[in-house]
Amino acid sequence: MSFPLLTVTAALPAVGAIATAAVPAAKKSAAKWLALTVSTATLALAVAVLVRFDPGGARYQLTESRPWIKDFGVRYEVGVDGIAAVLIALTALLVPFIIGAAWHDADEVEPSRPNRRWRPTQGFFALMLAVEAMVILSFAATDVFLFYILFEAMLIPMYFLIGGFGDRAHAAGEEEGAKQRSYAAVKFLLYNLVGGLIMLAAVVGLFVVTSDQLGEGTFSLQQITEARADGGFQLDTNIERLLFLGFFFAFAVKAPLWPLHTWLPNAMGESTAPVAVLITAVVDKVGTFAMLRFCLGLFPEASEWATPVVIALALVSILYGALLAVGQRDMKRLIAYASISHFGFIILGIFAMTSQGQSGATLYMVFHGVSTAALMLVAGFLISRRGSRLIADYGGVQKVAPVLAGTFLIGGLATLSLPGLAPFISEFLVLVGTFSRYPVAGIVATSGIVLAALYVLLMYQRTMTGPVEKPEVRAIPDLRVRELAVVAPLIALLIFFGVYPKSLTDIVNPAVEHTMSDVQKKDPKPDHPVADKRWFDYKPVDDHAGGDHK
Amino acid sequence: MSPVNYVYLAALLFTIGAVGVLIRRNAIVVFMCVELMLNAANLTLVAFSRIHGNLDGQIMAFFVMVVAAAEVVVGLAIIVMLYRSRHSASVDDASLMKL
Amino acid sequence: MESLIGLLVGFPLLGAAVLLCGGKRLEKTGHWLGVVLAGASFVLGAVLFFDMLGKSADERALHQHLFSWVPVESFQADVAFQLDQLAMTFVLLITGVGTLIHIYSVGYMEHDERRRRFFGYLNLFLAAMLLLVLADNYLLLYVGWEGVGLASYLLIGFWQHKPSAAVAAKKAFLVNRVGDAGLAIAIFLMFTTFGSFAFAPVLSNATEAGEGKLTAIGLMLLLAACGKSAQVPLQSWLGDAMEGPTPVSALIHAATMVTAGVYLITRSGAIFNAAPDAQTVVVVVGAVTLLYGAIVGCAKDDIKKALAGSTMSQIGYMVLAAGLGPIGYAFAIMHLVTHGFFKAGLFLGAGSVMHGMNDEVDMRRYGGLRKYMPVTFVTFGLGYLAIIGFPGLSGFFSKDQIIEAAFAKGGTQGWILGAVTLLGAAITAYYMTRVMLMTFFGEERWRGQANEPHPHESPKSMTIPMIVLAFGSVFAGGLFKIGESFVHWLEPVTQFEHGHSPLSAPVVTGATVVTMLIGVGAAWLQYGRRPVPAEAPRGSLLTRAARRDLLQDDLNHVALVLPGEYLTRGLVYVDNKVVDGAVNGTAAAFGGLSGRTRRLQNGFVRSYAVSMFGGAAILVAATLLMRAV
Amino acid sequence: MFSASEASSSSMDALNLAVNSTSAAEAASFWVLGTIAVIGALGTVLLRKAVHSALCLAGTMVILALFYLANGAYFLGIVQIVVYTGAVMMLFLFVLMLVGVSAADSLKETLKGQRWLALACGLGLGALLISGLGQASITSFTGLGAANADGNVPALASQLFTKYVVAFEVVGALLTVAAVGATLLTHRERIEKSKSQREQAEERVRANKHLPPLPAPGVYARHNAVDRPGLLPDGTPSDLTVSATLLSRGQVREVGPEALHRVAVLEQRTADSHGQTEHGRMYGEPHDPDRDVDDADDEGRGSGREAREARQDAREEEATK
Repeated sequence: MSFPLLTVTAALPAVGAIATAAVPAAKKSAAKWLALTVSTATLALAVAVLVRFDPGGARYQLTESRPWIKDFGVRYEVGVDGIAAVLIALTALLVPFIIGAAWHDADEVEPSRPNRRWRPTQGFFALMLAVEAMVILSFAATDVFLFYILFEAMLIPMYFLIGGFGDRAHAAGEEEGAKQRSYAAVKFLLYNLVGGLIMLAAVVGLFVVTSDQLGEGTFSLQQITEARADGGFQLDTNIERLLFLGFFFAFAVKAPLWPLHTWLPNAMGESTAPVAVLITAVVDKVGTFAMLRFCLGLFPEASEWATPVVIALALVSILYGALLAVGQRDMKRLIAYASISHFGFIILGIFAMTSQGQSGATLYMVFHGVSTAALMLVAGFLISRRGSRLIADYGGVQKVAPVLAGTFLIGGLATLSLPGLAPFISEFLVLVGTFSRYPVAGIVATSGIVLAALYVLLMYQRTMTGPVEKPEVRAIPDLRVRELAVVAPLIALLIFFGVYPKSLTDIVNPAVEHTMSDVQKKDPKPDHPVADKRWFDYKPVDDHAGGDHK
Repeated sequence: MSPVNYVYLAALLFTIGAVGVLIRRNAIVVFMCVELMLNAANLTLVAFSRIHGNLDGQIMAFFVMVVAAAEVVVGLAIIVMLYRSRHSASVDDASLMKL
Repeated sequence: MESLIGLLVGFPLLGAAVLLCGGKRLEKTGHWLGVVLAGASFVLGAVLFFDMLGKSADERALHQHLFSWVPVESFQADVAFQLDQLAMTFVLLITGVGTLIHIYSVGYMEHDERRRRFFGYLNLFLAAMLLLVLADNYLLLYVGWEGVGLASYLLIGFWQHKPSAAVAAKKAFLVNRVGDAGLAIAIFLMFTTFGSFAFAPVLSNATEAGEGKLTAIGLMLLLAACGKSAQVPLQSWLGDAMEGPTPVSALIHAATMVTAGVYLITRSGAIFNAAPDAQTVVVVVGAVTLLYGAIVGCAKDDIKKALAGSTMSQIGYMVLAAGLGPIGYAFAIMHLVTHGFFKAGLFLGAGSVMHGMNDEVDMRRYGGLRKYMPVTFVTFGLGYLAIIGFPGLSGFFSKDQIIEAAFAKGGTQGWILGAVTLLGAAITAYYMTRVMLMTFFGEERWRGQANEPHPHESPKSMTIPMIVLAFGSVFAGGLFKIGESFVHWLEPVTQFEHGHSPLSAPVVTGATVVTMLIGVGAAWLQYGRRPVPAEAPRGSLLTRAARRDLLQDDLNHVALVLPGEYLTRGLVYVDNKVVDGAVNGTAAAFGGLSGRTRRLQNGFVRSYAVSMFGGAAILVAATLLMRAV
Repeated sequence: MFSASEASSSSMDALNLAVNSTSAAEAASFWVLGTIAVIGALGTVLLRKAVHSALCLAGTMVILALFYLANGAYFLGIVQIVVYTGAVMMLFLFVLMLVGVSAADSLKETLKGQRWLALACGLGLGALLISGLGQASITSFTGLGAANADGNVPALASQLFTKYVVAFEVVGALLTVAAVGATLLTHRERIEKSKSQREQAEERVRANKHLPPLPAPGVYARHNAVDRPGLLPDGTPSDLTVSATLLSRGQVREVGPEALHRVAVLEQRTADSHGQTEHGRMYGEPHDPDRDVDDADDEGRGSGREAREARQDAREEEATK
């Protein structure tokens, strides 16, 4: 076995987490820098993964496989296909920025005197690194059981991040805020736990069926898919559907899909902006990713069976999320509902079962991560300045803090997927993919882009434009260097991928082909296909070969 | 008469002890009632050892005594502590173990 | 030569990037950079143009393939440019007028501390617009399409401290977005129909597809066009868009952006030709908007809004012409170009007037300005003559052709359309005369009012562009008319066939002139002879409705905004109470249950003991029963 | 002498192991002593004063010891007397002394329905046990004659040190641990060195409370036993005059009404001699004169509790200083 790159990539932040947690109380900034360096090193490793990954090569690469729990056929199996590779890259990419943005978030909870037991800063960044480690490994896991464990384990650090380091800028005062915070944290935990438990049942069920179909039970994704391919593994329809539902429910909670979404606005609203980004841009992606890899990969027939319902729910999510975003008074909740709408798009793309839809969905995961990060982090900077999340408390910020307003606007435009910025590509692909199989759904979803424009521009208008009336707003300083350093690269990425998404599609497409072959689907053919000829193959018909007389 | 009567007697004493444990509030009295129950148990053991004609029963009883003694020692010590801290030997006063 | 096409877009894009990211150090010189880059792009356009003239009609089209943009299976989008005669026409118009307006803005925005950003936005707009007309496939066109929308959003809302400006900007973007959705769906349809959405394959194979599909595509394209070109029913944003600085109104809302819809329809001519139903709809939309804009224009006292109304109506002409098919495309574009000149001139003139009247826009506070700002008067007057179609000026030629083509549509349709266009011409003459009279003639109503303005001529940087545009609006039409040169020039792209109108050309021309004179006369009777009241009279019902843009906003408010608000509020409630309530309800239920059971845990050792003994008793009973059984 | 008869009978029945009934003497003793045992048990449960219960329990245990002897468990019988009646019960009594001999809990039940539940459970259990025994139907029994052939103690020992040796050792260890544990529990660690008399005096001065030594008990009361509180001029008994321990145990006696009356009269006289009558009303009748002596203890405990709280407050004050 060659150098275990994936394991190292996942292990580095884990080790870093422990190290950060061990930093003595007096050395707060040391902990911060340590966390930052570790996450940056992880990014380097993730890039190495992307480089080592050969799009033309085998489906899963950089694979490692060791027996883990022999009695249950559980193996430590990791490997990446194109989708996983880019998502790992996304995770590793975002975390350094998140840490950079969260530089001072833990200071508020710092005790007055350094205290050996209670070291919030160390804990905060350690938890973030822990989340990163788990997410990366769960993207890489090709063993269902291993994935399940990580899927559940990442709830623990998230719980503490939400409940312990929430947003202090609460309208209803400190202890009301604390109440809201713990409510949000518990809600997050319970929702995801319920999903997880149902999934656990399905995992056990999977073991049972594999063990009586394949002789000895296994959780290995590759093994199962191969067995399915050569017909050694057929599931009874109903059992397959039950198992599918078990898995899908958990992922739909995590994603989140309407009507299982209500935990997200609380969680994102009450946690600090960087943590909110961690939730929506990194952790939730595990849900959609898992739909793509496990639901479709393990239970293709059931997935097809469920498609109409899922697509309907996805459409509801899109419009519902957008409409609620329009109705929000609280910036972070607004962004949360926008995310719900976007997750609707992702799920729509996944279950449209066209290659455009699925690569679109994959790109959507990445680009939504980056764009939401940009928007949410800037919003966070704004909130931390004014100490309020209510849109009504702002107005005319653009006048006093033009750079902040500009970055905010770009983030917003990315969120409404303006052409030229990355999210446009993914959204358009998803819509095309959906339309080519389900035209009506495609059209309904398209109406979502108008609503997106509505809520983004409403927020921008109410916060940034107009006369500066409130003195607190007049006192708002513009972006600081650290903050600009966090946001600028994200914006640069948005523009770059908007112009040259090919760099990602080349990696993603082969993986999508594999998924398509898993579900035995082909893209619908156009009615009057034209060979993709270039312009100069055509000569405009001109019956009057009139020269001109100028 | 048959030695089983001893067992009947033991049952009776045991019951009385039990009721005592339930209705008395003074920790020490409760303790005494526990002792009563233990003794009743001992009596059965002894009686059975006679009925079956081997000494294991007596040995059991012996062990019970020893253990009871130990228990009394520790228990009383606890009561004393309790009394020191809350100046009352009533078991109802120590009712903090609740939600 | 191909390799240069990219630079057309590249120059202004570079300018935008530099100016927007440049920061303070560009405050002093930034605007000149903007002007230079716009100019560079114009020069390059001219070079390419002359190079193109040197070739024969069917080698003229150039094509540049930059890189493959979004390749996913059969979905192949490229970043590739196509410069044919149609695109070339637009390039010259955009860069030419654009550059002039850049120069004009240097003076106009002199005292604005955010001038650098303004020029950045202008350059961004040019880049997007050029991308729109140069793209060789609909997806790339879509990028330019929304890019233009973004630029206009930024420019309309440039004075963001004014809430009205911010609202207007948002409104413009949203309405446009509706149109964009239409364009997106059109692209989906093309992809599912042809498996491609590049111009060449789609357009040259359009006839293969069924008429139903083509009609659908056509209607979606029309929706997009309505959004961008402010055609009924998506016209509501144009009036408010006048919140932006006047150069913006001139550049975006007169010369270039609003014509994008016409470009789209003309470019997609092959599809419309094969879908007559769609064409009919286009014509109807054009006709309706033509009258609509004209009527609105008659009632407005705000000079810019009056011009906005006229823009709407002129574009109505173009759309109508484009809807006529091969007999109209060329004339639509021709009118577009001439309109670009004189409408830009009119707007710049209006701007210059406002500049001199410290930003007063109400024409009832103007009057008799001709002797204070002669240059403005002359240029504006030439633009005026051009737009009303005074014989010999460019407007005359282009509009006359359209009216003729309208009759040539044939059948009752033809008669109706002809009548409408003539009526439109009359009304145009009426309201433009009204503007002219109220602004430059009559007594000086601005005297004796609070902070009385001191009318004065604008600086050179503003007058020169006006003069240039005035030349354009005088001679362009004639130039194009000579030997149908313009038509032939466009023919390879848009095709052309002579319409056979039931009335001979001279008759139509005569009718046009007469109606025009009637309009002028009516206006003179109302505003020329009698003094203009400084306060607007209550006016007839129609007038009042027209002042409120024929109640379009009220309609939208009732039909869309209110229901939307209630819907969102309702949904927020539902989300909190129902969706979330269900979950919290279960939680509460469990809480209550445990609350009850917890009472058992009362902390009294003795009651625990009771339960213990009870349990023991039960166990004994159970064993006994077991033995009994 | 029961034991002797038992021994003889067992030796006599050595050959045929199954015997149906015991000697009449034993039966008689059973019925007599058994009744007493039950009465003792009932006394343990029902008597209000802990001391009385303790004594009743002791009695029951002695009788049980006799029954052991009767059942041929000579060693156990002796152990029962020595360990239980001797050691354990004495321990109980010691603790009772520590906690307050005369402290008795009123039998009025505080927990709702506890008593009835208790009775139900207890009787139910008893009934079940007895009925279970009734089912058992043991007619014949093997005496211990064979087992006790060469004496009960050696027999026990031989088993204890062979078969049960491990348990035996463990139990030994248990006892040791228990002893150590008890000492640990009851041993109170002194955190700070005990104050010298001087320090206490200075503290009092600093606190400016009770600069003079505390008043003696029984002043003005009928007689001056330590557990009688002295009376304040207005006739209210003062807790300061009796020792804190008594207070905490609630063993402070009440002062009879006539004593109070006499105080009132006395004061009246002095007042008259000074010609100041307006003091009159403050020597009013003693509060609630209709107090019967029975619940004096309860009352006493009550006042004791108040005093306790007072002392608590004082301690807290010190702590705050």
